[in-house]
Amino acid sequence: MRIDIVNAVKTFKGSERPAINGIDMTVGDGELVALLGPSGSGKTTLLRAIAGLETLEAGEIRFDGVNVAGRDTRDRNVGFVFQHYALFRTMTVLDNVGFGLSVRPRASRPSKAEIRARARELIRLVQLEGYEERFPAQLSGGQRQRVALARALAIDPAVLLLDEPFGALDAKVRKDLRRWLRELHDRTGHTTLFVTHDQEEALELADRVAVINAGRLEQIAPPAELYARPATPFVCEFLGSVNRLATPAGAVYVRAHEIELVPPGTPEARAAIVVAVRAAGPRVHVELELAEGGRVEAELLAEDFAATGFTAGSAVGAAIRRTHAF
Amino acid sequence: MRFARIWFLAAVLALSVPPARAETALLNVSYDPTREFYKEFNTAFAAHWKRAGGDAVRVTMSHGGSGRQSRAVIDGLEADVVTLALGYDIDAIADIRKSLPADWQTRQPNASAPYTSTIVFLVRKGNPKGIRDWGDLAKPGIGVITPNPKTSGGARWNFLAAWAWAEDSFARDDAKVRDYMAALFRNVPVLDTGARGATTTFVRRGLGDVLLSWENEAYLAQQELGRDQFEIVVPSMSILAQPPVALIDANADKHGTRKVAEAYLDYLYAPEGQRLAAKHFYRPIHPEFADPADARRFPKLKLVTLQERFGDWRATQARFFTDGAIFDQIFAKR
Amino acid sequence: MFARAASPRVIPGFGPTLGFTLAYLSLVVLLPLAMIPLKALGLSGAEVLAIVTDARTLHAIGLSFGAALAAAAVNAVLGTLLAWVLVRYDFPARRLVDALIDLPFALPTAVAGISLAALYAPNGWIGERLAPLGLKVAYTPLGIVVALIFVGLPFVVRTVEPVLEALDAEVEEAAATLGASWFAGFRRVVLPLIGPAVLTGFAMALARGIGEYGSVIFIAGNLPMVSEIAPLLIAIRLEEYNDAAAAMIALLMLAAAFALLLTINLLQAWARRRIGG
Amino acid sequence: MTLLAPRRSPLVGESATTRRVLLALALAAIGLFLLLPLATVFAEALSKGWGAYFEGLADPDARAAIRLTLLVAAISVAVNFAFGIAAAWAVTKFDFPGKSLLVTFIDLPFSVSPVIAGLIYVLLFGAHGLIGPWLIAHGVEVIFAVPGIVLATVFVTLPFVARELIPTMEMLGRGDEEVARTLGASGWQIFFRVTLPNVKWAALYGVLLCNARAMGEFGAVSVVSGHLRGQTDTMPLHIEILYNEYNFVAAFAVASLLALMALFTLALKSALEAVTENPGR
Repeated sequence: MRIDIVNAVKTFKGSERPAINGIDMTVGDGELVALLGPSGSGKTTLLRAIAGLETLEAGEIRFDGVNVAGRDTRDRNVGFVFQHYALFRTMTVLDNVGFGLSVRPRASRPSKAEIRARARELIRLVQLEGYEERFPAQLSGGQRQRVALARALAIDPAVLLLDEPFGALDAKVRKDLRRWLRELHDRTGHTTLFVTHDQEEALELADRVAVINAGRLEQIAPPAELYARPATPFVCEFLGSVNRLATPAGAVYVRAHEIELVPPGTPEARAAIVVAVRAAGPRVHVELELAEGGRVEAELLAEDFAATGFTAGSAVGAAIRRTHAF
Repeated sequence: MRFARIWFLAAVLALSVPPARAETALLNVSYDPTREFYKEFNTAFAAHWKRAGGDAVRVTMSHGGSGRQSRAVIDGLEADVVTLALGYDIDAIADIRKSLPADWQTRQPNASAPYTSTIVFLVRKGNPKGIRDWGDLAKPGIGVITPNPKTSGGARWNFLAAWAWAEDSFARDDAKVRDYMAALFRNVPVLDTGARGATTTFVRRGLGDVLLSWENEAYLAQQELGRDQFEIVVPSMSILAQPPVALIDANADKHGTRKVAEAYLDYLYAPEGQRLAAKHFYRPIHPEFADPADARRFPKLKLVTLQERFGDWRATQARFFTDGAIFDQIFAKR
Repeated sequence: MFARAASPRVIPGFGPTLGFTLAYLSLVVLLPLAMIPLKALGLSGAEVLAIVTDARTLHAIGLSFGAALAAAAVNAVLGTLLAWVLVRYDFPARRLVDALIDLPFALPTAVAGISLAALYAPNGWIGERLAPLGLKVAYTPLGIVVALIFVGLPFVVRTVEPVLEALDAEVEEAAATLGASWFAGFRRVVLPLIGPAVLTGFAMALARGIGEYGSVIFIAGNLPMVSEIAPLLIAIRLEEYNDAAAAMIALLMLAAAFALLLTINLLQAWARRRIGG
Repeated sequence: MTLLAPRRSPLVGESATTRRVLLALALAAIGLFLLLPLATVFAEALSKGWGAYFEGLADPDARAAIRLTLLVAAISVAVNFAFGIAAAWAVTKFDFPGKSLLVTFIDLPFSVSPVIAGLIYVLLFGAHGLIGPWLIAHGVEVIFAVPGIVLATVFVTLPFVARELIPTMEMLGRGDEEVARTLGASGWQIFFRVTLPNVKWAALYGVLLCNARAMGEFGAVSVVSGHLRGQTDTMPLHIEILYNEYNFVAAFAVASLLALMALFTLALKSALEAVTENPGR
């Protein structure tokens, strides 16, 4: 199913600034799109508006071209996974997953046995066999997350909406689940929108990433394009570590790994002194004091840095391979 | 709200069940110390009514402080007859509710009082404080228990008896009478709301040295709660307390019980009613019908009547007991 | 669907539940309570003035408030102690004691009053032990306070218990690592956190105490200007067929109760904002 | 110190002596203010032995009072339960202006003097009340009959269920209901399948307290009852009657029955809490 968001605006009572302020975007059928932005940027509000949990004050949300403004959450057929999962604590895993089917109107409600079978199937899909009779309190964070996902999938939603799906998990589990979610998406093909503030997560997982800031859409593009051709300074600064250089023509942006360290005096390179070197696993961050004034940070592989022979205090040349100007 | 509607229906159904009324039911709204007497009298009357060819009659009782009971009848408690502690409480029903004629008191003999009583003292065994008469009650160090004249009919009789004695003793010197009353109430540590409460305080809680009490109540307390612990002291004079009875016409007519209700009241004056009254320590107006042994129990003493000393109840109430009247003044001076 | 767009209601049932709540509340509480001001309206200004400046009325209201205040204060301390002991310690019969706390909610007030009077009367089990000390409880204002302590005891315990239960142990430990003694830790760290709950319980006990009748009249003595409480005065005015005066006194008490409750609710809202209850 | 083991990590620096002193103080207070009055009730009830005790309970008027009390409590609990659920739902699941005021009105019966609670119904339904004359003319008995007693009891016990549910549902938030909605559940399905299981203990606790108070209410009911023996006397009123008849044993026997019901209720509540404290319930 395709989702069109047309000039969406929403202001919360008591707040002067709109939480979302004229967002236009389209999510294609079967696409996996990330809503990326800092906290408070309005991305969760947008997600909730799509689910009908918030009502827009202006603009439209269309499912396959049909405006859903008057349509109740209940009738939108969205699978929503909440940030803290909101599992029903009084129900077993099996009952949680089967809930959506069991509350269907009698006419379209599958039989009890069918509901159980479908729930078991989904539990298998999220790799939680053997946990059917557990209660949410007896599960780990990652397991709860997967139950929430299975529960959302059980109603065979037209669109899957995930709010910070990995936000409450530790780094290792996050990575595993991320990969698993991508595989799951490729297998089931649901139109999926997820909210995250983690750029790495967005870039790695999504077909396209929508960067949201202060209620506005900064840019929506495939990860590679977003990275290569950021449309706004915000997008550029939000993705990866970026240096801002003042030039006579205005500010330009340089990514840390697009600064190369060369012997001093190399043509086209700027003179600089190494101020500090910080190792971060396989990479090092090198802080440079430019002769023309200002500091920049370069990032390179530890072995490449070792090969240059520079240390703190060395005079070097900083060759800037690429700049972004707006 | 299907669910709420079901609850609501259930509530309405439960509420609409009318209180059970037997074939012939009478409601007698009375005051506190008549419980034992009417319990026995009602049985006797039911038998009498049946013998006379009437239906089975069941008399329901409601007891409480006389003022509260009067108030309840005014507010809609559908008494067929009232048997209260003093005329004022029935006057109020006639005046405010207008459910019986203002001259109700003339409808039955003896100002509608089939039995009378008086006010006596109940003291602890051996009368350790040597309390003999009203004058002793005002002495320092004596604890006097009486209920609140504002809420208790008996307490109003107590007050008037003391007042009458003081008038006689102090040659009707109003200031001295008031001083005496103030001294008496200085000795009162507790004002219970009803006669029964006061008796309990004196007998069970061990408070005070003397209880001012209905004569019948004093005998009953002695009988029920320990003859060996309490003595009755009869003062030199007291007041003739006349607890009246009346038919509440409007209610009796509405229930169609006028005939049986009138018979009920008449039976109070009949030999059997008089005998039972005496048995329960009420002074029958026809002592000849009382069991001689019962009649002998009533000591002779000088009794003044409300009528001769204070006039009618409406005037007495206004003079002594309404808000800001003599009782309040005395209590403020205490 | 203007209303819908203006205020989104994702969860269904707003109209029916609020409608039922308001209708029920109006029918059972507000309409009957409106009789009080309605009746008091029948009084002229001078009559109102006479009632509210009458020494006896003022004394009765003062006594009801004063005794309720004293009892609520005792309950604030006692209730906090009980809540602390029940939440923090394990001892035999803890559950039983915990269950007993609600007894005053359940025992008819008249029974409580009679029992307390029997215990604290000069010839009662406690009264005869206090008498040699020259301490009279039953039939004095002190007796009223005792009855109100009984009636109000559950409030503070039941408001403080859940807060203590939810209290983060790390906060206390942090205080200890900073060198605080037990008492300092309690006073400076725990007390501020349970403070709003204690205050709520205190105010509820106070509100309940001001109006209490059944348990008090058996132990109070009921002497005008000494131990006569405001509800008794209302009852007396009613028996004098002076409904307007009764309603006027009732109105004063109602206003006080309403003000107290509103304060509690605002206090709770404030506490929620401040410490995220 | 197995006897006085702290249930959770003790306040650091809290010595065993401190604990013992605090516990002793607490138990003394319980004994003085709760246990002794309770013991008095039972001591008086049994002062003439078991025979007299059961005689007091077997009296037809006593049984009528017990029946009436149970009926009144059942109705009060049922309607106030429905009200409590609706009020808690409205207050916790939605935002609307005047919510604080509404909650205050719900609390109001807590702090209205029982005398006033009775008085308002007399002023409303009495023969000289606002609608009393009309009702009486149409043969509807409210005051001095069972409906009046029910109304006064409903008034007094109105806040209990709502008061238990509101904080619990406030704490649980709206997330579960929102999820259920996205999964397609109707309002009733959300309530019965999601909300009610979450708050069932709180609701039950509220019901138990409501019931206990409904059975024990004295002041308000006393004003509207009319004290018709065997007809409009509830257990607390019957206790007063027996007490005033110097029938102390029977009075306290009925009182002990109420106390027993209360204790049973409270024990039940306590057991419920034990269940809820277990993980993975």
